[in-house]
Amino acid sequence: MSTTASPPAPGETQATAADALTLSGVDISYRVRRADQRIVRDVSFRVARGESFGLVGESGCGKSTIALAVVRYLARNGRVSAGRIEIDGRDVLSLDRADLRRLRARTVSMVYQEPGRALNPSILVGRQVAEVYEIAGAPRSEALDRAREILARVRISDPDGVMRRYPHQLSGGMLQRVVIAMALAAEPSLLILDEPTTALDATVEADVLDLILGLRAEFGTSLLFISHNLAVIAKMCDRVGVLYAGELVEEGPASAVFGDPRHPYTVGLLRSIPRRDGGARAPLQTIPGSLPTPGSVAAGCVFAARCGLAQERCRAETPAVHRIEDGCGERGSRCHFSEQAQSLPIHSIVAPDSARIADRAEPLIRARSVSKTFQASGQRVRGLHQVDLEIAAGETVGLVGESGSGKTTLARVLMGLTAPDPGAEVTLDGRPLAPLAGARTAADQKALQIVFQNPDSALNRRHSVRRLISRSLAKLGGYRGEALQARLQALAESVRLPERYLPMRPSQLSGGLKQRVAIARAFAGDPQIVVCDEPTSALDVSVQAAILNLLTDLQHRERVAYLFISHDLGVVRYLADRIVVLYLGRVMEIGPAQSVLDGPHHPYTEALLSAVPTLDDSDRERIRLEGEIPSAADPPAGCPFHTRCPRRIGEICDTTEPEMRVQAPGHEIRCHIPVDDLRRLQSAGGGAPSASAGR
Amino acid sequence: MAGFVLKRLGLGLITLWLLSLLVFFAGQVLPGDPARAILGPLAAPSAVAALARQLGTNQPVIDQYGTWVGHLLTGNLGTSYQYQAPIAPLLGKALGNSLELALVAFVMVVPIGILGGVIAALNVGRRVDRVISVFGLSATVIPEVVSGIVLILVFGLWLNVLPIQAAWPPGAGLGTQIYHLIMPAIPLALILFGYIQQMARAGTVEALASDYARTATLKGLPRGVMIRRHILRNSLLPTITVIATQTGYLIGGLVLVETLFHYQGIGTLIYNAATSKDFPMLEAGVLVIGAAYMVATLAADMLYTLLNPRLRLRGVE
Amino acid sequence: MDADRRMLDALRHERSELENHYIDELASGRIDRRQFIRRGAVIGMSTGLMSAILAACGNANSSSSSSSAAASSSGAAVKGGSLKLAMQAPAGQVNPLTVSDAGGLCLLAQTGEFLAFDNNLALALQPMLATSWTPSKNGSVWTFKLRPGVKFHNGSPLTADDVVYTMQALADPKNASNALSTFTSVLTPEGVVKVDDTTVAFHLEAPNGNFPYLVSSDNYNAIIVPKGTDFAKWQQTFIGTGPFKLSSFSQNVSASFVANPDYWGGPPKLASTSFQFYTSQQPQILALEGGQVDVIVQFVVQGAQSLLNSSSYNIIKLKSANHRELSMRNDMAPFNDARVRQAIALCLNRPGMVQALLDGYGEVGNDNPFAPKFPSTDTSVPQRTQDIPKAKQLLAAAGHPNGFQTTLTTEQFEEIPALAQVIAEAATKIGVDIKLKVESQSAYYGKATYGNSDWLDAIMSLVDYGDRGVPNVFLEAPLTSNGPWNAAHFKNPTYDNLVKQYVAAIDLQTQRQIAGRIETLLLQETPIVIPYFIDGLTATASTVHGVNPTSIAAIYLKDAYKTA
Amino acid sequence: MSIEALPVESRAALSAGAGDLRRQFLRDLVHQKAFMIGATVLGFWVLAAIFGTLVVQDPLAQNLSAINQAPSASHLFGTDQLGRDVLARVIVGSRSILVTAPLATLIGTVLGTVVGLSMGYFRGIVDDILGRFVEAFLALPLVVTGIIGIVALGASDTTLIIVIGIVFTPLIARTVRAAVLVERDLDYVAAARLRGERSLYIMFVEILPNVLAPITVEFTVRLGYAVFTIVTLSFLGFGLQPPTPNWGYDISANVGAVTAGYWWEVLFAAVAVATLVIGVNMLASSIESALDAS
Repeated sequence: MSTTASPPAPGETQATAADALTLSGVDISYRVRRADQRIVRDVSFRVARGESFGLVGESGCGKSTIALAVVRYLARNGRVSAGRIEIDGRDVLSLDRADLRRLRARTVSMVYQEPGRALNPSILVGRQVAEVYEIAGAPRSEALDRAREILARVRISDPDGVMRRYPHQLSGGMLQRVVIAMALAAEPSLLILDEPTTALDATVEADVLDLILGLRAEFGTSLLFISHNLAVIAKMCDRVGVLYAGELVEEGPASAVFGDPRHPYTVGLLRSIPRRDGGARAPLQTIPGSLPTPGSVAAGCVFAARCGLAQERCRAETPAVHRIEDGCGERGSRCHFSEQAQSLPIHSIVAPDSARIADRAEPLIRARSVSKTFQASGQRVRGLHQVDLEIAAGETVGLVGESGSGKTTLARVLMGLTAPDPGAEVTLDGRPLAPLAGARTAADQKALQIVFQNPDSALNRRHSVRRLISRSLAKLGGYRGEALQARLQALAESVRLPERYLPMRPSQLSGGLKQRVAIARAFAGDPQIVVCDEPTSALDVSVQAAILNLLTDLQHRERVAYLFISHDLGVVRYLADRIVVLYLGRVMEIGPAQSVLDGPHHPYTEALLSAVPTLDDSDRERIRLEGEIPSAADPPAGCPFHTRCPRRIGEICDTTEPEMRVQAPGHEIRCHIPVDDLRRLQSAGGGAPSASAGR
Repeated sequence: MAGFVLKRLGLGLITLWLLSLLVFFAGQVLPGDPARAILGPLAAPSAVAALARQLGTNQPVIDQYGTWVGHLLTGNLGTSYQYQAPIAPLLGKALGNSLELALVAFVMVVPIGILGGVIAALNVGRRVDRVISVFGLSATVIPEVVSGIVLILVFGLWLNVLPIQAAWPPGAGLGTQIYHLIMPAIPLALILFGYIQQMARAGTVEALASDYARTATLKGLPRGVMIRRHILRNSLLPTITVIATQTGYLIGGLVLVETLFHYQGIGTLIYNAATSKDFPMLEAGVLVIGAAYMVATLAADMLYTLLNPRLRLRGVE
Repeated sequence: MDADRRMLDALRHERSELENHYIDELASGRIDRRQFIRRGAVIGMSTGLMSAILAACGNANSSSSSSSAAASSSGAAVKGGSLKLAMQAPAGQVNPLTVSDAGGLCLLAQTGEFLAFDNNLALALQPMLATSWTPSKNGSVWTFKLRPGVKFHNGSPLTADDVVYTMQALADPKNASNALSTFTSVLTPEGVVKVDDTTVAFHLEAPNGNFPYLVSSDNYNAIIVPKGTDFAKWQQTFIGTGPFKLSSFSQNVSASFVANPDYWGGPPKLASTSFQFYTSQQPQILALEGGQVDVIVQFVVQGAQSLLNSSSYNIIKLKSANHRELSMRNDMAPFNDARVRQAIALCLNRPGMVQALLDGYGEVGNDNPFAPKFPSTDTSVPQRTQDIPKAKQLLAAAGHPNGFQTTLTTEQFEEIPALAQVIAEAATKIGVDIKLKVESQSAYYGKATYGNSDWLDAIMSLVDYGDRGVPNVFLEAPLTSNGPWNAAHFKNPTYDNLVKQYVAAIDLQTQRQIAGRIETLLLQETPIVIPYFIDGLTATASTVHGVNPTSIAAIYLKDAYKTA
Repeated sequence: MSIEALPVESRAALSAGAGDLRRQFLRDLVHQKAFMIGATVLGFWVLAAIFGTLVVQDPLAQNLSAINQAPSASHLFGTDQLGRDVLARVIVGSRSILVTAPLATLIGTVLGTVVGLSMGYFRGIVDDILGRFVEAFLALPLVVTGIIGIVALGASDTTLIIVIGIVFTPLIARTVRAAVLVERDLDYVAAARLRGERSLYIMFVEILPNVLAPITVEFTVRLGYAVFTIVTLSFLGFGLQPPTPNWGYDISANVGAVTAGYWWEVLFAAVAVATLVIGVNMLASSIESALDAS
């Protein structure tokens, strides 16, 4: 671009006084199949200079669309059909090409979900960062120097090394730092972050969020922070807007919105999050129904169809934004009855019988010395290393760990989808199980079923729901003819799948319904144990709650045991009787849920618990982990966690792998630090473990 | 990288061996008799028998194959039944001719194809895109016979601006040679244009929709710079593979074009070998084409790897 | 006239019985002057003698006055210069022993020479490396006198040893010699005998009145090479005795020759010749039209209309026995009934076929191999013409009033697929439904032995026969009971006997008389249909003169020259 | 908990049955210009193949006294070297190709699907062995393989269909294999294995329906190439037997006459081939993009 000193455009001088970002009455439409569909309706909000504004909402609510509209990067079939968007007081929509480019170069930057994809795979990282300075007119060498500086400022310890690498050579966390550095390089007045940490592991996420907070203070940049995660928004933002079906239904200071919601949707959303204070296995609250398709609500409140408070007026009259004067700052709610929002009736399944069957005398399934080594591009990758696990009938074992920890591998080995390395021993009811499912007896196949993470993958999209379930009933349950039909009805009812969905194909169902089909299928043969591999991670919180409730309910009725895999400690805490913590394919800690969560626990468990942002206490001190998760192809010697352990005690951690040590009956920890020391350290340093747990 | 190349070469050898077997068995059911084909139908049976003895075609087929493989392993492509001459020089000359024709086609089409693909991608959904893409798609499926005939009619006979036969007069300079190869190269180029254009378009469309393209745009890079620096490098990678794999097609297409434009290339050679049951020539020709195809794909893969840091640095990190 | 008679009698003196027979034939008008020259040459009469006889018979004008392209020089002859010719590419190695394709034999004849030359333009057998030849009384031993002073291109002189070496190799069944198709049961290696350094005698297995043709340019493999030549390597040197020497040869591309200054007949007019090889005809035509070549050695009508319709080129037309033979299995229903075969033959509109398929460059055939060009042909046998009602009647009489369905198998060669379609279409007129099966030549010929060849085994088969100097091969191989190419599976002792007599007959009248009986027999039996004989065609630029093509695609350029 | 309180499907899904998806696909299809053009062209040729003989002159009728006639009122496209009506031959010439091309493609698609399914599903040694064969086939140009095959088996329409079918098999197998490799890693395959399904069931009942889209696309694309290949091989003399009207053969039989100025004997057949392949190709690409959309 031209480097001649041109006088600032009129808009720019004026900008100092203006807000960083203003949206007024913005409608965004996409042209799909020769018809306009309004994805975003009448959205107005502003981000003040230096302020951090959060946009929160479930998938499909239009969050990202708004972000892209702000930088004028909508897909070709999309357009802002009404309203006005201003950045630093300049009308973004009316800028010509050169001005738009200048705006993007100087005033606004964006960071999005997948850092791996945000960088050009075939250009050195250093060049990509330096490019920002070159656009601003710096010569190449100076641009590289400044790139090095900015990388150092995002706390990359070896900026030179990083600059000489290609994106694929860096970890996700590192990449996101680079992307953030690039975004901040031009010192923009507005930084848009679109789910910047969603693709990252919990410990890394926490790190990046901290970084963003720090940088924000340092640069004084305004933030538009977009996330589906209420806790993250709560932690990061001053103000928050709640989006539902393309409308901003509630807006206000973060603490006020989350602490005293004034829209039934916000209320429902908050209630559906599993909480520590919700009591063990108290049923979660859900929001009935699902998101309307864009443009399907012509009149009335977009949430009316799902709202327990909805009245005639709600369906007839589109509510305006009601200003709420409660002394908590400027806030509003798009609800006719915002005053009564919190009286939204509780919607939940009946609380199950809290009497738990935890017959631990005889383990139902027992795995001993399970190792799994993969061959990946000539390297041996230890997916699992000497894992022992027992699950009793009717019990729920939670399996937690970050990516690469071996959670899914363990599940697949138990299911017989992956053969473990020789030497492993898996028994069911004391009988040895064949390593692969194909070789197992029909009874064993029946006894062990799974609910996969992603129902789109798990359900054959060419088969109808009826066929999907019937086949399992025939194959696993041995049902035929009339009996099969009867059982199908009963099963569908027990997973709360209305009969009208039976002829449909999976693609015609919502995510929650699909998962219900998957669950019905898993229960078709009256299994003794069901592995749930992150069954709700692809779902929105309100749907997740319903699925979790269903699983709990089924467990009580069918007396089935669960191996529940999740990266979300909140969910595990809600469900699990016992918790197993995996790190790099090794069990680091195993024990009764309460005991594991309360501690003293393994330093890794401690860090995991501490990393999860919560709505309850957003300003506690966090255990910060150094570095990245090591590669399973090249695990560290000694304690696998020693490279990142904040409580490393010395040489022994680097050289000797610790044994499992009994901390309390049934609670074992793989750590060199004596239990008493752990207890002392964990109660003294940082937030109390008990306070940090859960969401 | 070395390991990768070695492995590929090993697999390639197995494939070539399979290929030689396939041709060999197909050759067994080819009608006719080499000695008879050489002497003509009216030759006396005693003469045919004598020639068959000379050629060794009266021996069991397995022995023939064994002899042939034995020669091959010592670098001897054998002797053509038909020409009673060592195959290597004949094949070499024909291959040279074919490569010259293929080269002219490539030089014509690669820049135009890539340009067409990129222009279409930058205007995706617009009229320019539709025109280029429909043309490209159509060009790909029109047999060389058809395009060749139309070219002969229009440029050779009606406008009379291009020679309608590929064979140039003896002693012709490079310029004349290329002049003679222009028209035969066009049908090949037309077909390749479709492939290259579609691939370049798809690659560019994908790159344009990528997050890194968004990053680059949102950095405020001018569009031209963004396309040059961020899009083309990534979008043209798959095109390279397509170009290389089309070498195989090219040689197949040559059979037609060489026939239509009367050119002495490897296509004609193989065609004649197949129809006159010149088994050593057929085997050698097929293996050369197979090897050329494999070398081309290997070269493409290596180039792809070299240009793609993700693959190049695999195992380093 | 009396003076002439007296002169003739004088000339008759000391002439052999056979020679006197031809003189009588000429004198009585039973053969014309051209046929006299041909026949005379065969039995070794010298040109001078024949001129004198012709003069005595009141026919003194030059023998070659009517040949079309001989010497109509309009521009100034350019001494030296190079002639560029387009020809069919040799199908394989140019090995004098094995060559059988037009391209290869054309090249053989560029540097190689024969004992005798069948001059198709003059329609006469002329001396070449042999200056004279004489038969024994019954025609079973032929003695050839070699030309003195002839040198091979490598400098060695031509002797009887060279001729014996060449001829023995050609006649040896242990060699893959293509000439065996001619020499089998005619000549064995032992039959080739050196008499002295300049004389060779051929002792034949059976009397043969036309033997000189079998060692002439008609038997295109029979070029004389130096003793000890490795035929398989001949292609590297092209050593012969001819007016041109090899300058370069490039397989599948071209061959160039330069004038041989030591040629026995004096150096040729041209300094060099260059042959471009083509795999098909169209580019040859384009090359001629584009001035890249001066001559197309041989072409067929199909696709050459632009040449034939233009006045810018000289077209040299040669009468030829080149023909197509439609065979019907005489041993298989429905063709085991002669009436069915006749019915098929009667469907054909032969003049129309000659016009449409050959653009008129051919002559109608009468379902026997006696081409009009052969002097022995009995032209009094009535020509078969299209007669649909009769054909229908014959078919009905044979029990096929509604026709039948059959398959005609043939090869992908020149106009043959079109001819097959014309035949099939004609047959529909009498309700016969002929399906076509057009195959590649190698598939069609297969192993060319019974049971291994579609050509010989198919119920109907349509094949090509190239030109020959005499009809012997056409009469024997495809039609005699033990003939190797009897695709019709025609077995008729009367016929076999007639052919034996014909071949042995030395005098023309006997030959013609037997020919008439054979023609009648074949018309009656109709084992095969020969719809037409095809003229040989050569095209030259109008500046080219003196080229002497043969109807078997060889071309002699000794006297060729270009005008500016 | 009452049924009313259950999650309510979005309206779109509620109103959509399985048939609606198909209808949507068809709607997407007919709204594409390329589809309409392609369907029109193909439709024309199909009609020509079926009813052509009723409209035009006898394509086999020779008139040796009216050969090589330029286009005129009595012969709109002129006559060929045997005096046959070129228009009739071009129109009726569609018949053979519209039978052979789809049959050949069908054979190739069926075989290729079976091979590709096996390779993708079993992987390992099956994939390696079959993969070598596929690779060996692919290393040879289609036309060369076709020529060798047809020379070996003898030219006829049946041979043509079989040879092209076999030549297409590895090409289609490769596509199917790639699609199957993606599918077999999906969890529904794991689920099927967990309920003890046999491999054949998983391959043909579970996986096959999910790779039908790429197979359909492959079929239509290959159909165009089948026309391409048949014309090419017919041109080289390996196709249908004369006198049946056949574009490729008619071109090769008359191409020599082009230099004599008888352009009509080849041009119209060439144009016919071009329209058919382009038409089929436009259908293929519109079907592909409609499948992509749904």
